[in-house]
Amino acid sequence: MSQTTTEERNAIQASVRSLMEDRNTEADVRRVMETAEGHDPAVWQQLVELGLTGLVIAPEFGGAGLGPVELELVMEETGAALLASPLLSSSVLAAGLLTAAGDAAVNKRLLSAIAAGKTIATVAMTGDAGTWTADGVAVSARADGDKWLLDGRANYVTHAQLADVLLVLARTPAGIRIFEVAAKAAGVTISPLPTFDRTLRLARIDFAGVAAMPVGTAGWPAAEAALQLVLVALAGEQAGGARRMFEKTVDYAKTRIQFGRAIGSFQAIKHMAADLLIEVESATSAARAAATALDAAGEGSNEPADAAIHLAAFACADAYTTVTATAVQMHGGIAFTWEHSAHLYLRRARAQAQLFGAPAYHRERFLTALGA
Amino acid sequence: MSQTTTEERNAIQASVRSLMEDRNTEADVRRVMETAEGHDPAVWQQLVELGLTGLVIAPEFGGAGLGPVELELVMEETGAALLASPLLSSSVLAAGLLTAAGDAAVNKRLLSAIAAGKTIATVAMTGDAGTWTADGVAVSARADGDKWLLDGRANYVTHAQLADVLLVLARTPAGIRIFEVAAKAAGVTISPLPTFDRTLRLARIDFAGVAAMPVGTAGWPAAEAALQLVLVALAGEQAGGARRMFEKTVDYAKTRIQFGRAIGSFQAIKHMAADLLIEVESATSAARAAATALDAAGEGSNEPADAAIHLAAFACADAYTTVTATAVQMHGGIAFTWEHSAHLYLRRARAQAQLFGAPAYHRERFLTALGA
Amino acid sequence: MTTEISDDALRAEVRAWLKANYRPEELRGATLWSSTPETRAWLTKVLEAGWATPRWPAEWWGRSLPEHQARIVEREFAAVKAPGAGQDRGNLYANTAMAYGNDALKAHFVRGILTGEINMCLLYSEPGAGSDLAGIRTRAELKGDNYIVNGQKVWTSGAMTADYGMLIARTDWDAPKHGGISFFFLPMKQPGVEVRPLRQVTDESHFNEVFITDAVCPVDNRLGAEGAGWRVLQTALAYERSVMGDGARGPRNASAKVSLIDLARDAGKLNDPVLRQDLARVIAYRRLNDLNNARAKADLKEGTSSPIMSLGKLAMSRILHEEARLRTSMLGAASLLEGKDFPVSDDANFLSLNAYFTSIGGGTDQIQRNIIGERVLGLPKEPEVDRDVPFREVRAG
Amino acid sequence: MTTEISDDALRAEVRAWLKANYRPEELRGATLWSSTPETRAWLTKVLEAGWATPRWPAEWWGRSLPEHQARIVEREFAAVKAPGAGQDRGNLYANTAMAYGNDALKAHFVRGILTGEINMCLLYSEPGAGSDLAGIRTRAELKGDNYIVNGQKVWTSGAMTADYGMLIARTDWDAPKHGGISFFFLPMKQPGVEVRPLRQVTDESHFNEVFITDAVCPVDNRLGAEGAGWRVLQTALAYERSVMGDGARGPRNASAKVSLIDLARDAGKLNDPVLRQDLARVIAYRRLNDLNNARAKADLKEGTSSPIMSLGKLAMSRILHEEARLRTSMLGAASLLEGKDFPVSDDANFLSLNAYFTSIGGGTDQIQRNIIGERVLGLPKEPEVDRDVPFREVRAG
Repeated sequence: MSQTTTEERNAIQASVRSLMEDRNTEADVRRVMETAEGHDPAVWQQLVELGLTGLVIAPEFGGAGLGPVELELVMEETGAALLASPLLSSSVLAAGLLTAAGDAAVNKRLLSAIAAGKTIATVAMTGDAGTWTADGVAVSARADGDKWLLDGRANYVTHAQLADVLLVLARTPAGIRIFEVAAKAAGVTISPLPTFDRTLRLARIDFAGVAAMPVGTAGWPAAEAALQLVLVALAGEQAGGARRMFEKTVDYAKTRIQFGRAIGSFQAIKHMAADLLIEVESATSAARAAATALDAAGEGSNEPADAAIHLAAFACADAYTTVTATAVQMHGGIAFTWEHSAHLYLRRARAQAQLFGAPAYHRERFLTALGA
Repeated sequence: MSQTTTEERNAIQASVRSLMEDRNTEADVRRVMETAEGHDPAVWQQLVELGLTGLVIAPEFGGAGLGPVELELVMEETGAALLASPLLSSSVLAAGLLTAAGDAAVNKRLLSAIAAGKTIATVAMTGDAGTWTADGVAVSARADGDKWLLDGRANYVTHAQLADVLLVLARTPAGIRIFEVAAKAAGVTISPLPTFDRTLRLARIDFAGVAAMPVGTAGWPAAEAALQLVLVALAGEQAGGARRMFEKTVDYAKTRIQFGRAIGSFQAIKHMAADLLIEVESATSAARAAATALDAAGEGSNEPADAAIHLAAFACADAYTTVTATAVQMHGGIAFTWEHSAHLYLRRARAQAQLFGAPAYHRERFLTALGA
Repeated sequence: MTTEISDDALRAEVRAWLKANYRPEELRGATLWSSTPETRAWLTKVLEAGWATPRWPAEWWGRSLPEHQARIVEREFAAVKAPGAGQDRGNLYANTAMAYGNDALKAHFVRGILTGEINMCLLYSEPGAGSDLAGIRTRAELKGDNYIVNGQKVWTSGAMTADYGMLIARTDWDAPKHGGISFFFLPMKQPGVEVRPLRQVTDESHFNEVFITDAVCPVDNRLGAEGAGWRVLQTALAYERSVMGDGARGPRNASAKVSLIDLARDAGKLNDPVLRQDLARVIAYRRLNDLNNARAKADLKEGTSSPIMSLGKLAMSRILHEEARLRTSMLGAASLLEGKDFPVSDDANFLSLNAYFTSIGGGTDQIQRNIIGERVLGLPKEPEVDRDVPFREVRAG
Repeated sequence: MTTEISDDALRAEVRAWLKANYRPEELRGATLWSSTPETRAWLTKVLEAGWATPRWPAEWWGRSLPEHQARIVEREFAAVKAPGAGQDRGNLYANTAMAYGNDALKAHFVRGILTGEINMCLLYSEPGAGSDLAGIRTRAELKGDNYIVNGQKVWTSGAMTADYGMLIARTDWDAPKHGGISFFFLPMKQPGVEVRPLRQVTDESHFNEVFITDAVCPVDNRLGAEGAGWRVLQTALAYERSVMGDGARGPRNASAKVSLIDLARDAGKLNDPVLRQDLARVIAYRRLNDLNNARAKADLKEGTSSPIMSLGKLAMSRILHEEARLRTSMLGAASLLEGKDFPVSDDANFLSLNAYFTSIGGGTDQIQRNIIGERVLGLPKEPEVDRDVPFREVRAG
């Protein structure tokens, strides 16, 4: 169970919110999203100083040793502020995978560097199928003496173009295993992909006989554990983003006058807002419940966290998409311009609804977790 | 192609509407639906006199020799007025099956009697599966010398408890064939079923070594032809019912005052009405297009009617269900009473959305018809 | 006059008292709307022991307990399913009488209400005043010491057995709509009050219409000042919301207790991928609402006010309609049937209609969205054409 | 001055004329918003032959043909894809000028508009007047023989190349909102008119903002009386609706021409039963709308008025949003990408944003539902708080 008090959690969340308000305004987001790096190294440094890059990394590796409950709250704030950053890729997904794989030597080196923000890592999981399932792994590893060589393709790899280290899921004759590869290793071709959500960075990675180092012995189960953590974080981002866009829309409905009265006084707008509030509150509840469930499962609870996590995954994705799509409609023409923030949220909602599995996939997993 | 002029079709439709207004008011419907027979023999006689019992039966058998286009228009009126009657079972489904089977001797005897309204026939097609597909047929026929004997069960048979003659789809070693059985034949047990839509009559029929007479040699293909005809008729019923309930709702919204103004002046109600108008018009267009397509196919058009018919089947079913369900909400408390007509339409919409295949089934068939 | 007692001692006392006095088998046969001699005897015993109104002072049969101790009493009763405790929080009628009745009214009614001697019902809605409750047209005219009441009420539960009805009626037709309403305890057992059962869309009768013709109501039975009835009503409605669930009944048959997943399995559809997507979506609606409610409760505990509570009724409306739709779609042709021989179909059909109890009753979904938009989100109200107009000039229909 | 001619003779004459004169290869390069010397030469030829305005009399370059014969001319031009015929029905600007311009304005503008010498644009919407077009605050003040115009317009196509803009501006701030508006042909090529491209949500620029500062508009360029501009506008909007499609652009890439079924097949999802249900539903939306339109046309032919025409824009909005959603769902992770290397994804994403062009532009879906409810179904209007108030007292924001 989370060891922090409500007050401590509120303080963490407040410090992130304050950083976002200072250093990650909408103007900052628009500036950063047009850069090749797609993130602001100065803000990255601030994240390091706040301890966010090591939030869920164990103290022995220089992290804060906190868990999914605190992580989810942090992500609500980064999501609300549209933070463009490799935080999710490196400090959640990669850190989660390494923690689950439990290779002490690797962790001592890599997790420490990730926690310190000195190394950016990401995970290459799926191939062209884009499914984030064991089936989707399209890199293979073959033993060559005491070395391992990787061949094949990983696709939709988040922030690979920024990464120093790639953690690659690859098929071996004995099943899927995890490998560490330097991003600059010979035989690695990283092709940045143009993304509809310009706050996101994706790349395709082709491996041609790349020498790689195995990480621990846990394979796909460690990936599943990392996915659980990243889905909780993503749900927090989605819940936070949905809430922020919703608040902006309600504010607009209070101040925009047409026909001599605020448009929020018209039932058409008012009723859409009421329905969206259910979506926003449900997303927040689902994301937090998933975090709590994962936290409890980590402490040996008998309740598996799967149902809560996959529920949050599709409920938050659908809520974020619905809220942002409806918000554009509620704004009218102004939101059809590039200068308005609505489309930034809508683009992000659409992207986050596909990352790490689409809603239909999570609905299936949710049912399976319920025994159906 | 239909040989009638627009004026003639309007006249047919007007005569049915006038009969409904005179003899099938809501009070009549409520009275008739509580009777065991579930229809009014006096109104049946009127249908006979108008030529409706033989509408799509060839003139050589005493029918009017008209086609799906005229049939659909007639059914719009019976649907609007919630007519409880074996018309669909006997004069559309059974007549359609006999016409498709093309057994001259049987048709001379049976189609003439159906056209004259002296015999009520129905078709036993599906078993407990309730699918109205070849797979669903659960009666089997075995040859016993020069006789055929039927065993098994038919379910969801419309108006079987009223029928004089049962046309039964049954499996033989050579495939599905059609058999004629007198409703009172030895070994036939007809169990009336309690229906949620009280204007409908359904029964289960158990066959225990029932002597039966084969009808023609066409088996399931004739059933498909009869289903095409009955789906067009049903689409007309649904479109007509949806339109009538919609009109009642709009009228109510104009006259019901709350907060000092007609409720139809509130956007909540007005916008629901606008959306429902699309449903109503789409249902009418779909039903009529299906009728036209079936008519053209009957005249040897190369365009198969399948896509148009299955489109109408699911579009009209969904429109009728949506319109009636929303109409209850738009009325508020008054429609939560038994005395209000809304639930009669809602019950009928729900029933007709299941008869002869549910919307999901028709969506599949629609795609298949489009080559997908 | 507060008697200090420790939580543990109180708990022990209640437990011992229940053990000594509570015989559940004696209380069978009572309903929500009418009592039996045995229940009346029990409720009297609870009252006299101080458990019916533990927060109230001794003169009102109470013990002046603080809130958290009153909850202890309620929890002990709830643990053995014994009725009658904590009515100072849960009894709508007694609380309304205490809050707004004059001394004569309180003396006359409160004890009887608490002990089940007096059965009550609600006379609020009218055929012409549903969503717009302030548009009521039942008329009460003061003639000497009595009001003479004429009008029609609808959607009244328990009117058949009620001795008195909490009535809103118009006493001033020149005041704007909210300002001309008064609140009464109308005697139901009199010739001018005729109760007729209302047949619901589900073919059941849980409600009545009440026709009121020159019925007599003593002036002492008015709660609050003449013309101040709207405020009394708001208090009464708030009590009602704070203690009642949404009131929608579950299915009529045993399939009520079967989960949607098991229903899908029974229908042979659990491997149908189309159905599975729908199933997950619908199960999620209810789970998300449960999570919202749990979060709202936790928020309240920490002293943060929660807007989530206001969403429950609207969310429940969607849950009930969607669950009914899913049940229907699982059943396919079987949903054509009803009646006790087809309990799963019967439930699906019943639920599909009964969902309107929640989406219409107690404020339609549309009214709920207005309330959420205005009270929770702070969106401005619509222009109200009838708000400041003398009521006799307001359009009706 | 009607010259009688048989339908067949007319058809033959048009066909022969086109054969003798039409060289499509000469007309490449022109756009909807600006003409080339070749297109101007062609349009002049069409005008002088009487085909541009076949319904109008000879003094306006026409032949006084009855409607059905004018349609014959249009159909013959359409058959060979030749532009310029039947502008007496289809040219918004020329028709508006003819209907409301004074003789000077007509003489000055109509021929140039018909021949492409004069390019036009629309100056209607403002940042503060979107759904509520009558709420415009661009100001036109008469000083001598000119109006001096100040304000800002938005969502203007073709403003970069336009010579004149059809402008609505407020000339009377004491009249109620609809009564103080006048209608002008504003000269665009002057220092007081600044055009800035507007970057759309799709990252394209098909529209402009127009900033108007002390721009000069001759009094002769006013159409209709001062303060009667709302009526002129209604006529202009009716012309626009009668001839224009919904204007939403298709996808940017070749996948535009691929059917949804083929896209599903390409995505390897055509056997996915969940996707198939969705696919059938979405294909149906478009088919049903086509069937509705066909029925509406047939109704019109038989002289029955059809309410269905009014539904098209709202229906199209759902079609476009749903098709975009379905494309996205077929693509899965591939929908994360955009750009010309990923044309199918690019289209799905583009369409998902561009669908708002239809659901917001030219009256939001919400405004459309009001119009359908009020004009087609006859439901009463809402109370309009600003209708009869002097405009200077109307709230803005």
